[in-house]
Amino acid sequence: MNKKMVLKIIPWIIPIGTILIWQLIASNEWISTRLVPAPFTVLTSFYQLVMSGELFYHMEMSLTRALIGLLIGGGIGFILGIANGLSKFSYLFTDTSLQMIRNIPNLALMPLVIIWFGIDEGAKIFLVAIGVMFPIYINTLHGIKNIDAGFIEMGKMYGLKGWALFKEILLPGALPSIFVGLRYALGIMWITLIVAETIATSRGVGYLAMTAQQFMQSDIILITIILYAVFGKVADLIAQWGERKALRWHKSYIK
Amino acid sequence: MNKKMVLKIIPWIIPIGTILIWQLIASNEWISTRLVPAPFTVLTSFYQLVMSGELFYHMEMSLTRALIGLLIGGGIGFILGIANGLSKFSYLFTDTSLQMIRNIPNLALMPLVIIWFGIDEGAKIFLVAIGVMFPIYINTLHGIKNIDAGFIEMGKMYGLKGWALFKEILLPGALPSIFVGLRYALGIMWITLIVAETIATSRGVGYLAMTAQQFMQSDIILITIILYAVFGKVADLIAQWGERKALRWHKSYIK
Amino acid sequence: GCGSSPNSDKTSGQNENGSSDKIIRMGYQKGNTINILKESGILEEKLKEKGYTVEWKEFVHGNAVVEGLVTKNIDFGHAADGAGIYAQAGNKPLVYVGADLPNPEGVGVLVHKDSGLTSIKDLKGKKIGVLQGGNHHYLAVLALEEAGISAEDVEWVYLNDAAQGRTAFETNKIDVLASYDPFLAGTEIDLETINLTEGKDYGYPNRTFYYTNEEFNQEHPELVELILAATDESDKWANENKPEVVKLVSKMLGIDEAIIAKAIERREYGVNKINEEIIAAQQKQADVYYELGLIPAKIDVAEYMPIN
Amino acid sequence: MGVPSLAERSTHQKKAVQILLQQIDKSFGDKTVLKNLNLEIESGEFVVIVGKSGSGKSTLLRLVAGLEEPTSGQITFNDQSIKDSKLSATMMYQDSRLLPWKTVINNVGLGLKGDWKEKAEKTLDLVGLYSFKDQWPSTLSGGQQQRVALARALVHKPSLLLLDEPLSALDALTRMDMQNLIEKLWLNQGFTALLVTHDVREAVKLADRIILIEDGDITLNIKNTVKRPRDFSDVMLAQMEKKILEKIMES
Amino acid sequence: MGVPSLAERSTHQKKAVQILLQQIDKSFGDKTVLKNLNLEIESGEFVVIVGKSGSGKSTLLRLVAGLEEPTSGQITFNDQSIKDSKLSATMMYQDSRLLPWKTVINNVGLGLKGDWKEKAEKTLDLVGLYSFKDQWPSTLSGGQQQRVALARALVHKPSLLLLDEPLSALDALTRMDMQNLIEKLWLNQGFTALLVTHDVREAVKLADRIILIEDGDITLNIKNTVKRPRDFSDVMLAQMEKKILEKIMES
Ligand SMILES: Nc1ncnc2c1ncn2[C@@H]1O[C@H](COP(=O)(O)OP(=O)(O)OP(=O)(O)O)[C@@H](O)[C@H]1O
Ligand SMILES: Nc1ncnc2c1ncn2[C@@H]1O[C@H](COP(=O)(O)OP(=O)(O)OP(=O)(O)O)[C@@H](O)[C@H]1O
Ligand SMILES: [Mg+2]
Ligand SMILES: [Mg+2]
Repeated sequence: MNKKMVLKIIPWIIPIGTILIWQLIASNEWISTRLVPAPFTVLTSFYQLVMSGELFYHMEMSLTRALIGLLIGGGIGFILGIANGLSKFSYLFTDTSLQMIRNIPNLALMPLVIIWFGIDEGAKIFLVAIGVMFPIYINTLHGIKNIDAGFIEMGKMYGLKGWALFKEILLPGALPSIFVGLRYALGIMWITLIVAETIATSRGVGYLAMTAQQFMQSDIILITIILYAVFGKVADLIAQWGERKALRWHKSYIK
Repeated sequence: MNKKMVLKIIPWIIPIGTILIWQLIASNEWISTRLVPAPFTVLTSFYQLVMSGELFYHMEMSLTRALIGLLIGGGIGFILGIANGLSKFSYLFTDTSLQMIRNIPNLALMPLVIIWFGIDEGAKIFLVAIGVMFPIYINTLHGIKNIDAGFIEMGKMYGLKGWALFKEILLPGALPSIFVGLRYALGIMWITLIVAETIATSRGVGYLAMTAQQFMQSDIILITIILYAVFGKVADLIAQWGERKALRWHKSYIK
Repeated sequence: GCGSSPNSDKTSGQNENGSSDKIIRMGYQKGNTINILKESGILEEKLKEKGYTVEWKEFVHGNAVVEGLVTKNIDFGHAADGAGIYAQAGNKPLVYVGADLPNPEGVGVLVHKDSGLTSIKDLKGKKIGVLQGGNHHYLAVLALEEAGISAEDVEWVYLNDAAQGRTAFETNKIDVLASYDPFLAGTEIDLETINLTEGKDYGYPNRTFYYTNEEFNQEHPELVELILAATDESDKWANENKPEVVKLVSKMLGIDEAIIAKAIERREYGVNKINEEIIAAQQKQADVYYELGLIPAKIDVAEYMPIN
Repeated sequence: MGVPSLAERSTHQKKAVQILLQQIDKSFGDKTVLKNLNLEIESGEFVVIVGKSGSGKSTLLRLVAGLEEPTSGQITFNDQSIKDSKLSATMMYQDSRLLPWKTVINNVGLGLKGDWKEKAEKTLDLVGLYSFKDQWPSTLSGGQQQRVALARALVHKPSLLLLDEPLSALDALTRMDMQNLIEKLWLNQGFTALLVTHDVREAVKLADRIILIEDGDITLNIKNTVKRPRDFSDVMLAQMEKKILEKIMES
Repeated sequence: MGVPSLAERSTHQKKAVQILLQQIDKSFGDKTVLKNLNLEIESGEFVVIVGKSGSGKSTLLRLVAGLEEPTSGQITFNDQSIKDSKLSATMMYQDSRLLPWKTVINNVGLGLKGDWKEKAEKTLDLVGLYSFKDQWPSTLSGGQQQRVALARALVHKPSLLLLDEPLSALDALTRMDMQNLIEKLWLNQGFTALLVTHDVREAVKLADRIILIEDGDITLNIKNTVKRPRDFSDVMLAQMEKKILEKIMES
């Protein structure tokens, strides 16, 4: 019981410590609060944002975009990862191109995205999708390629092929690696969204962040930073929970 | 011989096909060449950029920043990954905080970075470092955690501990995963640099890209896109080469 | 109360690197008047006798310049009118020390010639692309207001930069593009457009401003004077040598000379001191920004605009 | 219980398969593993392969399983090529190859359809691991894992069972049990069996025929006609064991 | 060649270690694996542990190796606790645990200092794999891998050698060779040896004492005083084998 408590507390020492030090710095005006507002000021602004419903309004939109982008981009990355892990031809055909696209910054893609997808939701979702696609792709590929060849051979011996082979052996074997990719993709998802939400919108946490930056509202900037951090942690917890469910058999999870 | 040639050609079908289709679109003015210039226009601009030495001037700076950032951020990520892979306490203590920071978009961090690091090289390198840190951290952690416990037990049995255990077993065991992280980090590195190079500078490929975008020099935008793609591919090739060297023993590499 | 001079480590560090080493850090954006000043070499010459050297820092947009000033990473800079308003609304310390001459023709509201839209009155319910809070956004609001259309009766599409606006406009993703030079001139030249605000200024002078950080203004008023004088001098030269300036700016921005020529022809370079008239115009703009919800509170711009 | 003779079984068992290997060569790169190897296995026969480590026993099994292609030569089942004959072969390996993400029962049921669960449970019972059916493989001891793998191979009622040292990780008692079990199942189901083992005693106990592989070729090919069920104390078996061991020692 | 008696060896070998297990209990969660187990192993003795799969043999070895803590009870080496006695013990496992990223020679040299290369080469030669020294482990057959692992365990000249079914993957001939080799090295170097095996024949061939573990406890503990070198044809060994097998069968 006591030990369990301690284990729960330890991860929060750094975040809470940071806030305390920050309050200390602000109270003593070691850095001008005009540049970095005190935690309490931020809290007040946060309260107002929540109460006015504004925060929820922005978050709802961002979450929707994030989720749709994740589904589309993650799906494509997953399928490409599987395909390139299994077919040498597919790998040869697409991997070089994918690795090339992967390195193009979202910002640089913007003009093309507007031409192709316009300035509405399509463009934003496309950016998120392309952002999350790569970590999922790479890790799925890595997972598939690293499955013990003995398992696949054995599976074929027992008549598994096509979908059955995939479902029974390839997918579960690659799953630990795919989850690493997913957790990474969830991070990318939010980062891309802030860029995506600068395109012609007036709703979304990215919009909130960008306008705050443009209008130099440092309290709002900090709120969005914290929001992103919390989003990230929550997404990560969900992914971890899924991981634990899906990888019950894995040595790290057997108790 | 013939088959080898085909294998060399396949990866380039998509990139070259894309360029051909693009030239077709441009020649027929299906999309205004002001928005998307023809490949030939891009080539001409590229030639001028190279000949004037301008391109090299920007690339040199970006490469320097990228490399220093990679060394610092990659180093920290690696050390944290090792520490958190080995010590449960260290993991508990820092992982939550790291996962939180990981999700803060560079763009949102910008005001704080400027306050902390000013507007000179420090700020830019910091952004790159924090960008590359996470893929290396996560994959090192994953690599360390997934080393067969039997190997570690065996190593201890044979008197390996501390540095020796690390060098002989932990590091090589985690290496395949670390390389995945490195390859990913190299991608992130360029993407972060474009953001970093918007801070008070007049040198760097990111600067080139940003000003091109602001002043609608679509040929330069495309050149920078292609530059990023090539950078990415080259970085990836170097990483792959290193991977092949370091993982000669791995089943994927034994011929 | 912006008179107190903070004594943080940061500041003293800056002092060591800055004033005591006798370096002046100038922030500029590509192609604006300080960039011309930089190319002219006038400032360096004037400062040499005083024992100062100049460090030039390029920024991608005006807000970044202001951010550099606020965080005391630069001493002097040049940015648009909106940037000062945001800084003050965000309670960031800053001083307006001078303004450019008015340039009302440098902003406009464009529609495609074949769009059937012929006057501001037609814009009700249309999609208007702007950079949120930019000078052209303000102009569009003023124009709509005069035509009896409220800002809520049109669909604002907030874009990220001029290029995005141009792309969206050219591919008909938006109906109307409010823009500013040289992008306004570029769009006018490249596409078949009508500028619906041509010839009217709606009382908006469209000035850009010279800003310093508080400390620099307090400690070195004579240097501020000197920089403004140098800028004015280079501006005068620019007015007399427009073809040369066109070449120079065109090369700096990588934009066609024809476009730059059009933009430069319709403006006059020169520096004004801050005066009551300038303050009044800026105050009106700040009030409209408050009404539009661009800034969270009413501000008194005079606090940041000392007259001397 | 009357044990049917080989001839009898061959007639009432249509399922079993007859295998013919003709002039098989197999190399990996420069390394020649099998050289001009010829072997005929009768339908329903129990053939045991012995030989030193690295002599190519596993390779031979993998060739028969169709998991590797011979460098040259031909393998036929009931006079058909491997691909044409849709034989149901299963294989057990040195390592258990249990899928760590499936419980024991699901591992056994792999590739089965219909009432797979009952079949899997029944077969698990045969190897004495019914009570472990819902555990993860990684929680079993090495021996237990291998027994699950055996259950998985047997549950398919194969017409050809390939066994690559499947018992080397089992303990003495279970091993004997398993030998008896394999023999019993082979007698009842009448599949053709091809077993690789290092244990010459095991070989003489189970084999209709024992084959010794040395330097990539068959150097010994002895019929074993001792009546089943066989006993280790049988003098003929002891002599046969001695003869094989001597032959191995000799080289 | 004169073989020194146990007593002789005990005197001229100070390196070997005497082990005392007192009232050892070991559980994993709810599962009790070892129950109130007592065992004394003399310095330089060769003790072989047999028992069914899952009976807890590996667990016992891991306890002695200090890789697991007993749930209760005490283990001492030369009357010292495991941690105080800085004994040099090495262990061989069922799986070879060769590091795939090291060549064979580097695997054998793991943890050695100084002239490790010569030592490693010499030991590799003993197991007959000198010519494979620069290959990657994954290119070796299972048996070859296990022989490398044996070389790795022996190169340290341990005072206690723990062997967890190390020979079960070796072929008949190599297995006998290895048994002889282990015996020879044990006689020369005089370490204490604790071997787990499924092969009762192997047990009677090598052991000074054979211990049977059943239901978490020792149910048989027989001295084997047959003179070395021993021959499988020895009647006393055959009788001992039979006795142990019968005891195992009985339960
Ligand atoms: N895929 C492969 N690539 C290269 N060499 C191989 C391959 N498979 C086997 N070999 C080599 O072929 C030889 C025979 O291997 P095989 O596994 O058939 O031996 P084995 O008789 O089964 O040995 P063991 O009794 O140890 O299992 C060995 O020398 C091995 O190194
Ligand atoms: N880490 C562990 N957690 C839970 N149960 C374990 C663990 N290690 C062993 N066991 C259980 O303890 C029992 C004894 O295992 P052990 O590996 O010692 O058996 P063994 O006699 O070596 O068997 P084998 O001959 O098959 O190797 C088994 O039932 C096994 O499931
Ligand atoms: Mg084999
Ligand atoms: Mg065991």
